[in-house]
Amino acid sequence: MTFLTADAMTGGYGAADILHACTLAVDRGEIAVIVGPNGAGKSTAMKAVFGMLPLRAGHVSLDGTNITTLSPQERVRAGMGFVPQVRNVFVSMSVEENLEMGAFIRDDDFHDTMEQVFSLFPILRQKRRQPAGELSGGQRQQVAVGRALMTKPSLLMLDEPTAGVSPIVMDELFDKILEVAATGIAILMVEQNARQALAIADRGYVLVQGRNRFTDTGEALLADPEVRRTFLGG
Amino acid sequence: MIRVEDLHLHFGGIRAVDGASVNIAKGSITGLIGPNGAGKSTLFNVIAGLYRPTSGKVWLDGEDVTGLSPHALFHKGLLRTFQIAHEFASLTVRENLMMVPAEQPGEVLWDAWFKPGRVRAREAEVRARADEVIDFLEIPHVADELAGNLSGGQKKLLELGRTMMVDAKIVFLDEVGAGVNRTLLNTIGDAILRLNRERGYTFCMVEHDMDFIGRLCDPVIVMAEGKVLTVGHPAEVMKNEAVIEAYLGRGLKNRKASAMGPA
Amino acid sequence: MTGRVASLYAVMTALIVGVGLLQGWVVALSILQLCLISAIMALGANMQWGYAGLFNAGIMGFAALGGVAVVLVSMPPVPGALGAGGWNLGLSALAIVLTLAAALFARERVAGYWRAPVMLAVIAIGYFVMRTFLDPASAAIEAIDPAAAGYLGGLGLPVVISWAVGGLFAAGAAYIVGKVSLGLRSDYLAIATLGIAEIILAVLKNENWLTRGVKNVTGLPRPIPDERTLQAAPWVQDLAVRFGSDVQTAAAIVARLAYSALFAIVLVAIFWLAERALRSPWGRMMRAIRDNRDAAEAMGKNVTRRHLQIFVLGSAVVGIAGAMLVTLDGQFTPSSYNPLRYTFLIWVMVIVGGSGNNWGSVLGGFLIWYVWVMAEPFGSWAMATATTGMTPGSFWQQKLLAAAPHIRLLLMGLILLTVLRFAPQGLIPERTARR
Amino acid sequence: EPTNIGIILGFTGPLESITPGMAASAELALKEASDSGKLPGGITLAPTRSDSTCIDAAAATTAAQQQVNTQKVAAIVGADCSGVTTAIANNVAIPAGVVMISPSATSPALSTIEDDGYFFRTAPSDARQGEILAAIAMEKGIKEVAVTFTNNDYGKGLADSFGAAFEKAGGKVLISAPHEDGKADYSSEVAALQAAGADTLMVFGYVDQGGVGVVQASLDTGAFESFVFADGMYGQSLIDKIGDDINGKVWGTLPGVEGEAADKFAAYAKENGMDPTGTYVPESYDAGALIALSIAASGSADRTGIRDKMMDVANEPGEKIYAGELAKGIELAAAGTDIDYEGATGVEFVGPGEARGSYRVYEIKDDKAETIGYR
Amino acid sequence: MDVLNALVLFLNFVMIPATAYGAQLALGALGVTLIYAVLRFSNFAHGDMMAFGTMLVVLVTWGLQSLGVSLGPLPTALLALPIGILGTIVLALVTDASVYRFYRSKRSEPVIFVIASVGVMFVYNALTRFVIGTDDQRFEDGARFVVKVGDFRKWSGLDEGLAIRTSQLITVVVMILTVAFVFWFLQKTRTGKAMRAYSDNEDLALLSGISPERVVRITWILAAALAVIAGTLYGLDKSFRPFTYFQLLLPIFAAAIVGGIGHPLGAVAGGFVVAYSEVMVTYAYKGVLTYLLPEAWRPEGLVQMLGTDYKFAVSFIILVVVLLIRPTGIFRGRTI
Ligand SMILES: Nc1ncnc2c1ncn2[C@@H]1O[C@H](COP(=O)(O)OP(=O)(O)OP(=O)(O)O)[C@@H](O)[C@H]1O
Ligand SMILES: Nc1ncnc2c1ncn2[C@@H]1O[C@H](COP(=O)(O)OP(=O)(O)OP(=O)(O)O)[C@@H](O)[C@H]1O
Ligand SMILES: CC(C)C[C@H](N)C(=O)O
Ligand SMILES: [Mg+2]
Ligand SMILES: [Mg+2]
Repeated sequence: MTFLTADAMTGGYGAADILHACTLAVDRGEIAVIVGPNGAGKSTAMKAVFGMLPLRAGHVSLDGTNITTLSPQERVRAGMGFVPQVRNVFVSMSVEENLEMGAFIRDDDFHDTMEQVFSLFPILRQKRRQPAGELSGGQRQQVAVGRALMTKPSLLMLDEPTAGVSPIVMDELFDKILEVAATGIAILMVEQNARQALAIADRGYVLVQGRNRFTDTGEALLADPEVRRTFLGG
Repeated sequence: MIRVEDLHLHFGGIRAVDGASVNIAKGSITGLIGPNGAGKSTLFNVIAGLYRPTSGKVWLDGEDVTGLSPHALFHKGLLRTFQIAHEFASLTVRENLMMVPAEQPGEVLWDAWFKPGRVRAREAEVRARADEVIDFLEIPHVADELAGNLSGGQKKLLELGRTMMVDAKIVFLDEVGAGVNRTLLNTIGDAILRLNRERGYTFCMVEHDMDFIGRLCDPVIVMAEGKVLTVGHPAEVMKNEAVIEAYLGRGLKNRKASAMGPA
Repeated sequence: MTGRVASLYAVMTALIVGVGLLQGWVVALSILQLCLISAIMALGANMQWGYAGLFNAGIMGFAALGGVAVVLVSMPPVPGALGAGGWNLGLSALAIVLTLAAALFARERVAGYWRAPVMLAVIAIGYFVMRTFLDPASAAIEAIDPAAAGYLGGLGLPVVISWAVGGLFAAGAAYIVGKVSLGLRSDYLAIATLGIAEIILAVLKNENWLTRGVKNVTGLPRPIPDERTLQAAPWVQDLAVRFGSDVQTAAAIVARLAYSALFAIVLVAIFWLAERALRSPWGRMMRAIRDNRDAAEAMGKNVTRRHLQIFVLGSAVVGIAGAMLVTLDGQFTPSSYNPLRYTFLIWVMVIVGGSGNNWGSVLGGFLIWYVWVMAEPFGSWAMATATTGMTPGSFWQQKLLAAAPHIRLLLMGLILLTVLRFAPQGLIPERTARR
Repeated sequence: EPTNIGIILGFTGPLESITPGMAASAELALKEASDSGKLPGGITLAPTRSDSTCIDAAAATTAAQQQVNTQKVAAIVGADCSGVTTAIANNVAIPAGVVMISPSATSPALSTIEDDGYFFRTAPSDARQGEILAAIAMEKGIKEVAVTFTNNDYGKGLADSFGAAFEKAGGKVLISAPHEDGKADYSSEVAALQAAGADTLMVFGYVDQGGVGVVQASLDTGAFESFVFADGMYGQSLIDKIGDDINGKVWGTLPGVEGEAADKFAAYAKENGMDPTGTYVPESYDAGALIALSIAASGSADRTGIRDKMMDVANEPGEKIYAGELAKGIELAAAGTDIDYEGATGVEFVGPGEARGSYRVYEIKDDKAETIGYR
Repeated sequence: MDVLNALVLFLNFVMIPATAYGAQLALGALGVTLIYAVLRFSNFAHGDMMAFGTMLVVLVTWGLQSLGVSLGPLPTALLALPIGILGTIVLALVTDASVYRFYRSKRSEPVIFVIASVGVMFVYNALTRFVIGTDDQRFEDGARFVVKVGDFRKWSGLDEGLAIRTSQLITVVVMILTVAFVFWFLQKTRTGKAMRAYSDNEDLALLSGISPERVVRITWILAAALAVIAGTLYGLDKSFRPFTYFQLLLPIFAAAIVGGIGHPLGAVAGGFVVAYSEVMVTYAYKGVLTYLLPEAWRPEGLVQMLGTDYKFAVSFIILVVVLLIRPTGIFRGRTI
């Protein structure tokens, strides 16, 4: 049994299902990457794992307990952290306050964690007093990831964390993600910078029209010519 | 084609663009890269008329267009996409595209009321064009979906699609690639090349995917801290130490690193 | 028309017919007349909100301007009024125009730091110049028979003309208002228009030379013969005999039918135009602008101009309805305009009916007006029923009976909340083109 | 099957606090008439209330329409505010041939509407009150005044007629400024009024509306030492509210007659648990009573009949009938004997069917309004 | 001496009343602004919520008075205030649960909330009138004045007098305390920050573990408390009448918007801007100038910019002008 298991999830926004028996899993200290064409249901699958989408079938369990019926809020407390694809910062609050909000459920002193975030994304230290809404696209993305890290989650879910960030920051992000994973946190992320992402992934999922098309280790998927051609841009 | 001269835009104390001078040659595909917060989007927004510059000038085809409104620039052939998709959420994908072309008689109330024939004829043309674009973007299955319900990447495609609805002189693309599947991005790249060669569109694009930039763009302009750092052929630029230091980086440290990177 | 629309309209018709059967046709037709006018106002508000997302909270002001037109067009001129104050009025109008020109000139020519103070100074000086002409003019005009006249009077033209003029007045005002305030974000636009409506009303209440201010203008001419003339008309008496009613009722019904027909013609014409516009590429453009004005602007649409256009059109429709309302009342009473009745109630109509949908707005206009007037007798009836078993004169009986008028508000609130609850998009939601 | 009589007053809206008293007073008269059991054909009168809102002409006319067509009222007591009264009269009552007696609409414009004899009012036109106020002021040696009026047809009309009369008599109105009712704060009005430099403030407002706010603020800031109140300002609530500060600083007028009529009504009203000094309470009683008497005189509840007999029962000659004596009046009238209804306000209809206008002059002393004479 | 007289005149007729009025508007606007900032709609029921709360305070005050309880020179209403606040909080929470929560879960547009609040306004309106009727109600007691006109004249020897009412003083003091508290609460406490986060981005707040329902609840509690405080102070200073509270809504909104809606400091600034402008623009400066200017220059006319007829319009003219010069209000709106 893996740390997170999302088994045969089926569901959608309205009458029609977007997900069809979609299965995902990731263990502590592992990185799982979901890739696939636009509109394949990757974000939807993430939302389903996080309890933001009603499932018609399938179940989600975390650390052996079934959490299928928990609300997103309860899942946060159960140790899940999530960075959505869009609208992922508090635009009217300063960078620092954004991070503080990430630590909302924590009662201990979170200043160390904040320091770590700042050293990972130095630009944020400079901009700590500026409202996040005034940041550039890439800067916001850094705030968003920083906010999720503040929770000290045991499962971190990232929906395209590197969209719009510069190569150098992307590398650092991936580095950090590796580090985070190394501390025993499970990481589930969606990526379009798929080659870089799969390169660091322990598990890779290719999702097409809400179904698992390929599932393998990151390396294996990268090596698969069909996957490369159809989904990774050659 | 576009000439920007010593442009400044300051938000209070923040110098988002701080004396940038840029030339975009007719018929080129110019790349604009730079670290996050370098001022690329802001520069775009100034050129596209969304912000008035604090100082400096913008020329389009030798004409001073500084401070013209976006819709006026559109009619001069300048189109743009938004980094954060700006779809019309309560219109369908097809309608999103159909509303783009200018000079639709149906958009004039008088004609809409009293000249149904003319309106219908033009609608048919516009619709045909929209369907072409939809096919091109490989999204026919969502043609009648409300744009608000699209996935993140589909919205970006729609952004690009809108620029294809009219014959533009110059198109500004703000990170069309972010969030778009790489295979599809290649197709988009082909489309851009085709539009550039066959229709003579000039492109200027912000992008963080260096493969994409490398494949399409020449020259590449590198911005940092509101200024132009360097301009050149992508291969040259990518070798430039300053660019590597500020922007490109040197790849992942290692696969299972445990030490923090340099702050 | 879909089945839902048809059945809702059938219900509405049944409600009005029900009143006719239970309370008499005169009452039913009286309600119908106002339903028609309300529907037109709701259409105007819907154009602004439903099509373009403009939150106009100044509907009251535009409705009142429509009323002004009725007075100025249809009342007989007051002899001597123009002679007494005409010149000075002209001069003060000239002063206003010159002031505005100077202010605009200052805005163009004075740069940076000094712009605002210079403009304010120009406007202040202009204001005092204007006052030096206006004050004597208004004093002179008001001195003419203050109890009965004391104002400029009108042109003595047929009252129906004033409906169009009312639309023009409202449109003109909307043009100016829109020019200054359409750049504002929606909530700010709302409050700015709310404020401007209050300013318009303050002017109408206090500039007695124009429409007698709070002294009201009564006895406005009617578009159809008045009921007493009808009562005397042989064909009406004939009708009365044929239907076995008394002459007064027959005349009342004829008069109300005539009004309803006039109003219905206007409603249908405006509805046709509105619906056709909405279904055209123009409507598509407006919805796009509403969804995302930055993107629409980047796609070459002149958002400011389109906003101004729809703001002017919507206000004109409200102005027409305002003029019709005053015509029906037969009097112009500025103090009767209050935001609750003339702005919020109209808003409720649009939202309950379904914003962005013309069928919905018309239905909303009908339904909400109906509820607004029917809630009142219902309140009395409900309280009377509730207290039947009680000792007359007891504390609770007294208390409940005294509360009867407030049932209207309670009922209005509950109905509004119920409809919103079960149809948050309105009874007839906007038709999005989705399949 | 009782005969309905409409009572259309502003139960909600800006006059909502005085209308319950008015309605109760009119209903008292109707009840008295019914209980006498002497109305012809065993008619009993049942009041049916509806809301004029005071400001919304459209809602008021619809309400009136329901009264006329659904409740089939024989006559209407109402409305209260001049604006809606005009609307109902012109659009509903007169065309339908229903008598309408307003206890309180005092706008001079109502004197001249074309009413076919269907519109009456038991309150006098404001044109008269202005003259009387001016005359008394001159007698008291007041030469300069500031005027504040409630910004409606009533206030404005009264301020105009007072101003004209006062200046004609040689006085000077230093400032005449309206105040809006129901507003949050009146300090700016008081500031401007005070700055004009007069010692006396004429207040033409409503007792539980802006008028009292202006007076209170004036007293608190010491802006004026003496006040003159028109009818709308009369009421014990104001005295209670302001308290000792007001004693000896106010005189005023209100429609009213000397002696018997008023006294009898006061006693009768108190007996029935009502406040006879409420604004337009006596006028409301009279409106109700007149309808009952006209029914008696015409022998049926026919609408036109009521109109035709109205002047007869209200005016001389005949036996005088006061409040609380309706039984006697009805008996006489039904028997065809001439009566002269005096009622609570000494009703005497002049010209177009409105009260002639007698005024009571009072001063506020020892926390009470003391009558000092009549005009 | 003349200068002093002019000053006292100006203080007495302009500054003091306008300050008290401004403080009342500020408190009202603060409530409106808070709801706007967190729940993102303009709450038209705020005026009637004030009326309802004040009604409770009035009833409790009467009860206390009949029991002989008093606060000496201070009005007894201050004792009744907490009970009124409690009652109104219950009302607000019930309303939220039965009306607004549904639209929140549906993520309706703000305008739907606005219209729903109009419905709520009607219902509150009726509720208040059912219970206490439509009349003017007095519940003020204690010492009416801190400084009386006559006393001041005697003490200072000036021609002009100065009056400060107890209620005016209390209003200003309470306003300052309340605003300071709200400020501290929003900026410094975790709950306050959570409210701001929620107001900014509901989904993300959820993802951060912030309970939306709790945030909403606290917002209503604060708003209800502010409404009752504002309503009671206003009632003490003038009088209590349900209808005026509805009328008060417009200047309150004007104040909130002038200041920049959603911004607490803005609400306060807006309240004072509206109050001062109403009084100053329509003030007749004749009296003041007569003291200040030499004999020959003394004005004949009233020296009044606009007649008081336009007083109500003035606050809106100011409003429109402010919006045109600074389209987001004095403080940038919509951030708390
Ligand atoms: N409205 C604003 N107010 C204040 N500062 C702003 C505003 N918009 C942008 N900035 C600042 O200006 C700088 C440039 O931003 P811009 O969006 O142009 O960056 P960019 O080069 O497009 O970055 P990215 O690649 O991340 O999109 C950033 O530091 C940002 O914080
Ligand atoms: N709120 C919504 N309501 C209805 N349909 C939706 C909604 N959000 C997404 N969809 C549909 O669900 C499908 C999957 O969307 P999803 O966002 O999961 O795609 P994705 O794989 O994340 O794509 P991308 O890489 O472009 O972000 C799409 O076809 C989209 O149109
Ligand atoms: C009820 C009254 C005070 C009304 C007032 N006399 C008017 O004519 O409007
Ligand atoms: Mg996605
Ligand atoms: Mg950017």
